[in-house]
Amino acid sequence: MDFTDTPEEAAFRDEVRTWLGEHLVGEFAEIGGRGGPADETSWDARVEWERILGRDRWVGLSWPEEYGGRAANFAEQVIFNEEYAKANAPARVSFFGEQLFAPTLIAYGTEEQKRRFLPKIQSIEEFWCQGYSEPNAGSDLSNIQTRAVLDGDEWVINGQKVWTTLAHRAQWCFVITRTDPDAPAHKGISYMLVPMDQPGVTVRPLRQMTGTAEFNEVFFDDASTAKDMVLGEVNDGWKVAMATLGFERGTAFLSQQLAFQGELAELIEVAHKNSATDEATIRQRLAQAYIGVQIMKYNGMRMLTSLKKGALGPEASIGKLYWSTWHRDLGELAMDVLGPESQIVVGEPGDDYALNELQRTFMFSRSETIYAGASEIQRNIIGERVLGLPREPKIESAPKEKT
Amino acid sequence: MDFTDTPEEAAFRDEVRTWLGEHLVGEFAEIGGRGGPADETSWDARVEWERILGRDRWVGLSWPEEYGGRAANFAEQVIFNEEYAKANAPARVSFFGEQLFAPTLIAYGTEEQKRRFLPKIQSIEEFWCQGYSEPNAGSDLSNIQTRAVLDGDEWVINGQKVWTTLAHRAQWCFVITRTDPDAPAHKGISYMLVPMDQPGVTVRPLRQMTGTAEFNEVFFDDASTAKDMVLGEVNDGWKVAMATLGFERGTAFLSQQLAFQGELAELIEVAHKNSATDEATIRQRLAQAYIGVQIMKYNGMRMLTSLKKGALGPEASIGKLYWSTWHRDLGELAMDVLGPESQIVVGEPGDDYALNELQRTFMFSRSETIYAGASEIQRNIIGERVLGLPREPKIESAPKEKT
Amino acid sequence: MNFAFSDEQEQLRDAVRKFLEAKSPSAEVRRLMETTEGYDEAVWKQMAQELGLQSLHLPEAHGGQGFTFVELGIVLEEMGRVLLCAPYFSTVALAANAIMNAGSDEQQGAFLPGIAAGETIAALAFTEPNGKWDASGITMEAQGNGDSYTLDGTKMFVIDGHVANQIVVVARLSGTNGEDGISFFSVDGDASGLTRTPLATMDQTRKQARLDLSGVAATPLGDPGSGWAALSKTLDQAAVCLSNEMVGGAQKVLEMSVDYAKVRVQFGRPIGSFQAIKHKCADMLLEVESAKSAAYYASWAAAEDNEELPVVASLAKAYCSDAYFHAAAENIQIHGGIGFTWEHDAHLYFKRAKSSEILLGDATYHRELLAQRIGI
Amino acid sequence: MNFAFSDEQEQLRDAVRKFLEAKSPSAEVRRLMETTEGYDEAVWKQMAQELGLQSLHLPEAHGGQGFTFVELGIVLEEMGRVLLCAPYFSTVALAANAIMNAGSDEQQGAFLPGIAAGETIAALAFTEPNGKWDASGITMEAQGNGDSYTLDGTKMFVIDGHVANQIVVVARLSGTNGEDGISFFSVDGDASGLTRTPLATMDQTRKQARLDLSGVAATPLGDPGSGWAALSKTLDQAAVCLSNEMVGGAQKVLEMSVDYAKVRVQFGRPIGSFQAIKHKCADMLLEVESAKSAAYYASWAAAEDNEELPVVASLAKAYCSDAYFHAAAENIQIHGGIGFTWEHDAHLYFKRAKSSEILLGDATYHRELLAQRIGI
Repeated sequence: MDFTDTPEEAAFRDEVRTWLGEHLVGEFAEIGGRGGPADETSWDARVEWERILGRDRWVGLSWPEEYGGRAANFAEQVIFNEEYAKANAPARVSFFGEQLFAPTLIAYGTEEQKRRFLPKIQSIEEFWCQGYSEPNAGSDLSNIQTRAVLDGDEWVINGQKVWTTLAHRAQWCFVITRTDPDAPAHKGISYMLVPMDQPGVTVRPLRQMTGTAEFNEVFFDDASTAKDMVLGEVNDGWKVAMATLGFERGTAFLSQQLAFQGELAELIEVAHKNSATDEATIRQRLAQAYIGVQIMKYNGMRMLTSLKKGALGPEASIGKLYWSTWHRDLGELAMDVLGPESQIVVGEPGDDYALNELQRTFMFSRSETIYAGASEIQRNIIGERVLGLPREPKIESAPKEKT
Repeated sequence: MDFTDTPEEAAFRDEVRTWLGEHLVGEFAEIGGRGGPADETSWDARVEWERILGRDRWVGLSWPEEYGGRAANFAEQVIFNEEYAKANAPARVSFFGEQLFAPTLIAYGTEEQKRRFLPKIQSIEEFWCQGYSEPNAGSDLSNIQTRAVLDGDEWVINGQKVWTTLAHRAQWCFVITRTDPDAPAHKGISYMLVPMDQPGVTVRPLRQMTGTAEFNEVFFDDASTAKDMVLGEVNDGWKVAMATLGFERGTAFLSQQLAFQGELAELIEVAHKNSATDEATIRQRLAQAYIGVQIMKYNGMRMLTSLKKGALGPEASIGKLYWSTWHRDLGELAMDVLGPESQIVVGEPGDDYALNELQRTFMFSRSETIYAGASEIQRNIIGERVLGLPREPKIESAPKEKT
Repeated sequence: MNFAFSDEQEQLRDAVRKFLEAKSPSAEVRRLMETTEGYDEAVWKQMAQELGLQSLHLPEAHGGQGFTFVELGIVLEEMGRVLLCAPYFSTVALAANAIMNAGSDEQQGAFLPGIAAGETIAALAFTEPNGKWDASGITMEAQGNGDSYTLDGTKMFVIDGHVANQIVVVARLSGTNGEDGISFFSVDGDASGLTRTPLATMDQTRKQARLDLSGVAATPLGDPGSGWAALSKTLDQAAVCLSNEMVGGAQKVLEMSVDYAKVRVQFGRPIGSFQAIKHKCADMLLEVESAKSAAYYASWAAAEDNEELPVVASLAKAYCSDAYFHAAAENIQIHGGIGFTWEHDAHLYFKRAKSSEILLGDATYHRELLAQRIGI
Repeated sequence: MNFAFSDEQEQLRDAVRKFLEAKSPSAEVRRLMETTEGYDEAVWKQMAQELGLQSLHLPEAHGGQGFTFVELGIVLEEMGRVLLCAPYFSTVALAANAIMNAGSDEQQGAFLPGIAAGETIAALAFTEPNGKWDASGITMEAQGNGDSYTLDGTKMFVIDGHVANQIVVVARLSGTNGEDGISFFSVDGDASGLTRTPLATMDQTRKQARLDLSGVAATPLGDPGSGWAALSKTLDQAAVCLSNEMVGGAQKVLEMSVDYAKVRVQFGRPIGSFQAIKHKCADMLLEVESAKSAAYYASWAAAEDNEELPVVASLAKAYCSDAYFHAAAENIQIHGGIGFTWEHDAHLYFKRAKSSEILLGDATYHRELLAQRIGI
């Protein structure tokens, strides 16, 4: 048990810090570190910045060196994220490509696929989006109905996806499609790479309760992709899809923890300013939030250490359940700290609905306990796959109505 | 909407108050009002007192006049309970007979059965206990295995019951038995009246975490009862058993609410004395407890009003879930009000484990969210039978292991 | 003892529900919430002329119908159910009550008939930028004497303050503090020196404004300096009214959740057959029913104007705030993805629940107030 | 960065678990908890002589093994897992740390070897009938000077105070208050003027005593009057130790719940297949794992004796208190009827969880302390 840097780690930290000191200047230094994967503030400047990151191989940090990565271990990834956050560097734009798709590609892709896609992800030339959920496949993801049929050398795709973050920015989408409608739910699914810039693909923004449209609907109407654009085996895409979810649930919360620390620090400052810190009940809740965000870090470090030793599986669900609940509670606390002021939003009446950061947290965190596996699903996974509790018995005669 | 007495109600209240003023004197006035249905403190004096109550027809208040009752409506029952509580009159001893069994008997019994049993309940000559739960039939009550087989003019009963309150005091037990083992779970059950004073019945106290034995195990080894000692039809006892549970869930909390008010008032006094009321978080929780106990009253009054108009069904589950949760929270709050003092119990080390009233609430309330239908079962009932949500799908091939 | 609405009261509820279903469907709420005014003039008039809603609990001597807070509660519950966009709460539940509590009979005669007829929109301006709900939050000082005072300063978070013709302003006599010196004044909506700034609100269905007063002429309502009792009572009555309004919204989101849980199929089963969802709904029902019990009882206490009012007002406000917010939040969770889209109404209730929770002081504030009122 | 126990530490855990499974099964816990002394002399000696548990983190110069709070945390976690009845927490986690923090090297040399050898049972007497955990709770005044002081007054809730040979008493110099004047003294267990009254405790597995001192001769430990820093550090270290002990119990009740949920059949299914039970277990796991993270990290901070210690001590104590109590309470609920019987062990953990929650200040107390320590 040791939370100090080894000499190698200290050297790496120095390298990161030095690089950031040299490059995070001018307009890049002014963008600031806020914004999650779905945030489009200062998009163009952030893209420009991330291309510089990519050029110097800070994008794809953990990838094998043969694909342009640095083969960074978890400790190094943590160090990079820490220093990146401390430097208040711009929020990353390539989350879905670098953090979700690339690890899946490295694990399941052919050599050809890796050579085709990884460099463009690193150079921030191609953005990716995730085509998973459908109107009737939310928590029950295996119920997807989007069909792909092989027609000569091409897959022809028809169906609808929802909650597709940044689909309007993406050149590619990793889509799960049903390629064998007669097989059992999990058995006929393929993991397909589909270009977005084609007539058969329509992206429609989906406005949230925040007033902004972080997500999209994506319609596939005879869209197509080449025959070899399947990751893993045809009809065996479920496990590939689950691997991506593992990356989503597993690593995403690490950089999030740093962002959350920052959010809490800002809230404490607000509470000092408006004297909410005079109230014992607010003090209790601020302390509880601090405990929560620190434990998020400790949990993350324990998980990373265990990863070094072997594998991380469904335990990732603990992290997702934890951070989404914590962030939701923080949003509620923020409103109570602000009091009546919390109810006044940005701008004039008649303007577009615009929230300040704390209000945005209050609202947007409502989606966080739902997307990427709702809290109820995470509890099922923890119960069944971590604790080994029995699954619900199979249903022999399920009700068939759909809406 | 009117919470003041009508002239008739005011007259009834006067009558109750006058009677209590005249009779609640001497040793009876000294016993005090504490204790739930399972409490045996000052048992003999309480029995003596309740015989006087019975003599003057305050036991069986709601029964039809032809069976010695006063045919009191709900408002009158509430008034009686209020005045009884205000007078700090002794805790009642005949809960299971008067409150649970008698209403069921009146609803389902034959004229002969009513004439046989009601007078002895009113005169406090016969006590009753409830033979429902079994080791493998807790939440899943219909899984009972206690068998009753007709042998000539007698039922012969074999099996084991648990959580049988005051079984050692009772002359009779209303027992649910399986009389048709081949029928589906709910279809082969009979509601049987069994004398306790026979060689085939063994009562063994079941010690609780409180150190006291409020409940018992009851073993039936070739115990017997007469053929006509079945309430309702043979094999049709499930609905009779459910009716009793309805009475348990429905009316029990009314007198409880008054007791709870008293408990909270005492706790507030304790908190004043030890200055816990200086702490904002304790103040919040005391206020929340006050809100809770008042709403328990308002909910009860709304329920009673709707009963006047028609029937009360599964809504009773709301009351059970509410009061058991409230009381559990009160117990936890009481410990936090007392602080380190809460951890010191009555007497010397080496004595029997003995708790003061607040400690007893803290502990015993843990059983209250379990007995008479655990909170999880109450939520099922509310969800399915009040809100009309779909039941879990039928299991075609259930796991068969038992432990 | 009878804890039920009378047949006449149920008929009132039916009539109001029918009217609001016709006049305030979701599309209309969404249209009005995007406007700065935040209400429909024609509907406002119809409410007064066809249903007599604005005059319901006002005294018959001043153009009212002489009903009680129980009937007012029913109307507010129905309005909360459909998120009606209208200056009803501000005019009837805040300003009219303030006038009745603080004003002389003559003053009531001057102001109430306009409200009763639906001609006056009124607001109560008492909170300030400090955001406090108690006497200490009132720092605006009144200068003057007799019938002639002037007011300077800022009132904030004034519900419908931007559209009110008549504004009841709470200020204090200079040199006073705490509950001493609290005074009510009437100010015209278009008074000289009054700048009204509509605010962009998180809950777009309830509008707020900032009022900057600079030497504004103000007429005293009642006796300047001795207004605390009237203000305290007004706030208690408003808390009762708001509790009933919240109950309407809470019941509605419960219904939305249950309806959706019955038809939404995942894993081959309606999601309401899973205990995770079923038990959420059960807990919501328990809380919504309990909130109703508290709000209705509080209406009765307000109608009786008995000594229980301060306690049950805080009790109801605290409980209903928590219950509504919890139900509105669970409603989003139960709906999953569509629950947090702009198109679905779940967020409108969620935002109304939060704004109502904060309005007049949140649950923590009212629990502390309750503790004081029951002698803890 | 490495957040795992070393192989040697895991071996220590295995050895301690094996020992405790043999020496402290449920039947033995139940036997000892009914005694007034509350421990088994032979096992106490074996702990010292065979496993060296009492000497683990004491300095090598004074008979210790020079290990750290990380190893001590492992031992306490295992003890918490089986509810070991022994004066280990009082002797090692409270008194020995107090002596190391407050005493001179010479004084440490006088007292620690006896503890290390398992010959001394020691207690820390600092709380009084007022039940406070901070400096203001210490009202007992010490009279004297040099090496000769006398103590008068009452110490309360003293863990194992009735069986300790040596008692470290915290008092204050007369005329001081707050953090000034805090002083440590050593008092013999059989000192003249000392009356020790064992108390009947709700949690029978952890004994407490009342100590009445009347002109008791007391030897200063360290410099009288300047003991606050040492006391504060001792309490932080004890909070870390207790957090680890609580984690052991919390993990055990989680295992009990999960095991039972797998085999208990109701409605034709194991109850763990129902979401109501499954989700409870999932939440328990999340909290127990988080409690471990907090407790282990706190052990490391204590081992490093770094500036993080005060913050993480309060953090761990607050979180672990809540997590253990919640898990122990859910364990009863999941077990249903048998869960609240005396025969089942669930109540022993429930009571230990509550007594541990309150010991050294409850979660509310530590959250406030944490707020102060992080500058809120």
